[in-house]
Amino acid sequence: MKIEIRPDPYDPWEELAAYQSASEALRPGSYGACASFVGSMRDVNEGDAVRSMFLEHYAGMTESQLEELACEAIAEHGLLDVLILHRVGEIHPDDPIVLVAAWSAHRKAAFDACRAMMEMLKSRATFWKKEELADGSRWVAQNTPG
Amino acid sequence: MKIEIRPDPYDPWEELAAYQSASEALRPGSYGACASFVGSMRDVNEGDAVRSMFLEHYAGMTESQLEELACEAIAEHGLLDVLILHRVGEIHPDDPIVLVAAWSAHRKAAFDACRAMMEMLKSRATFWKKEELADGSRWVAQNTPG
Amino acid sequence: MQIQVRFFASLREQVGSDGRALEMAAPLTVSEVWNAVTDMAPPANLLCARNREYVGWDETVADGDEVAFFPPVTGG
Amino acid sequence: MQIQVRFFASLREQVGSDGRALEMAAPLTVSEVWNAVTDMAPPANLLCARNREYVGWDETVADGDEVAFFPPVTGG
Repeated sequence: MKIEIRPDPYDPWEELAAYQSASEALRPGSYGACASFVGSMRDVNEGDAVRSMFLEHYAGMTESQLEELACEAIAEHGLLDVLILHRVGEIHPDDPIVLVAAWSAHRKAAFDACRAMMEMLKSRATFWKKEELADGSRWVAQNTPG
Repeated sequence: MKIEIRPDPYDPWEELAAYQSASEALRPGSYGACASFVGSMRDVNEGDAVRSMFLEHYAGMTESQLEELACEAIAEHGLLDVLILHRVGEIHPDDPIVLVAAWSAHRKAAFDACRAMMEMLKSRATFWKKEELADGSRWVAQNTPG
Repeated sequence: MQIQVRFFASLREQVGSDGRALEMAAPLTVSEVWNAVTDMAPPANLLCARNREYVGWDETVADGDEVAFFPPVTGG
Repeated sequence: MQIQVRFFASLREQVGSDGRALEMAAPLTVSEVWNAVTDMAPPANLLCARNREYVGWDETVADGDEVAFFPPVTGG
């Protein structure tokens, strides 16, 4: 299991490939399913062009929450492994923000767990987005329903 | 949209990265969500060690089915783009078999569509697996439920 | 009139052939095609496609069609 | 006894501070802590954590605790 808050841009597919081949929990041939989700920054929100975004978090609390939800998912769905990365700081359109991946023997557990982790992350984890528009900035009031 | 049957091994994460950056349907900043699934070969099935597998398909029919289910998913979930790759021929443990990815503005559509496409593929698409065991070979009788 | 009959996967091995051409004097149903090309009772869960689309056993087959028989699919 | 109070995101900007230490003569509830550190009515949907775990407004705060107030989360 790997959980990281990232202050710098990352490539989600490179991270997935590197983690999968390095993880001791993922012996080759043991997993038959990997479900993953990448959330990236759109250049428009609520009809307004967004130039950039600042992603704030509660250092210490956020990491614990992500670890807790990953452990919950592993226990509930019988996963072999989990990877969660989340950007913070200044973010630009097209930048990957969140990566959640779940590995399991069969597909049902991976699909269920990947989505459940994303919904827990969106509803609980202490991140906040502030958008920079052409005419000023605004805090995002709430997430799009899942 | 890209649908391909692959006779040779492929790296799903490289394929995802390359397709996402090349697709004209995926203007940077337009998509906020990519849900993907990779199914790979396990070295055990129904309690028996599996050395390798041969994946047969119905050339012509299978490709049409994958295109049809991708088009259905795009229309039903309002996706921006879809990528489906599927291996055929001789396959070894840990080899990626299937990659299904769905891009959309928000996460719900991508999650729903990725899973729906996998279930349609597993239940409809004309592929058949023959496993090579230590003491002979056998056809897989049916898929694990999703 | 002539159609092409194909067998896939475990069924191909059971039948011992990947298919053959079949001459028909008149249109046949899929079920009649099966009986014309094999001596086997159709296995449980046998699937059928006409011209690369799934069809049921009562479907009619016409000149030039391709009819395929195969077991449950196991891809993905 | 002393606790640390913190504000995040839009709330930090509304309060005009990222937090401060608060001296307490006796244990307070989260709600009493809020009233002790701001003049504002609590915004709708305001969330609270004590020692980095979500808690309700009636929860008691003890010496050395960290109490954080923040708006609905918008990560992912």
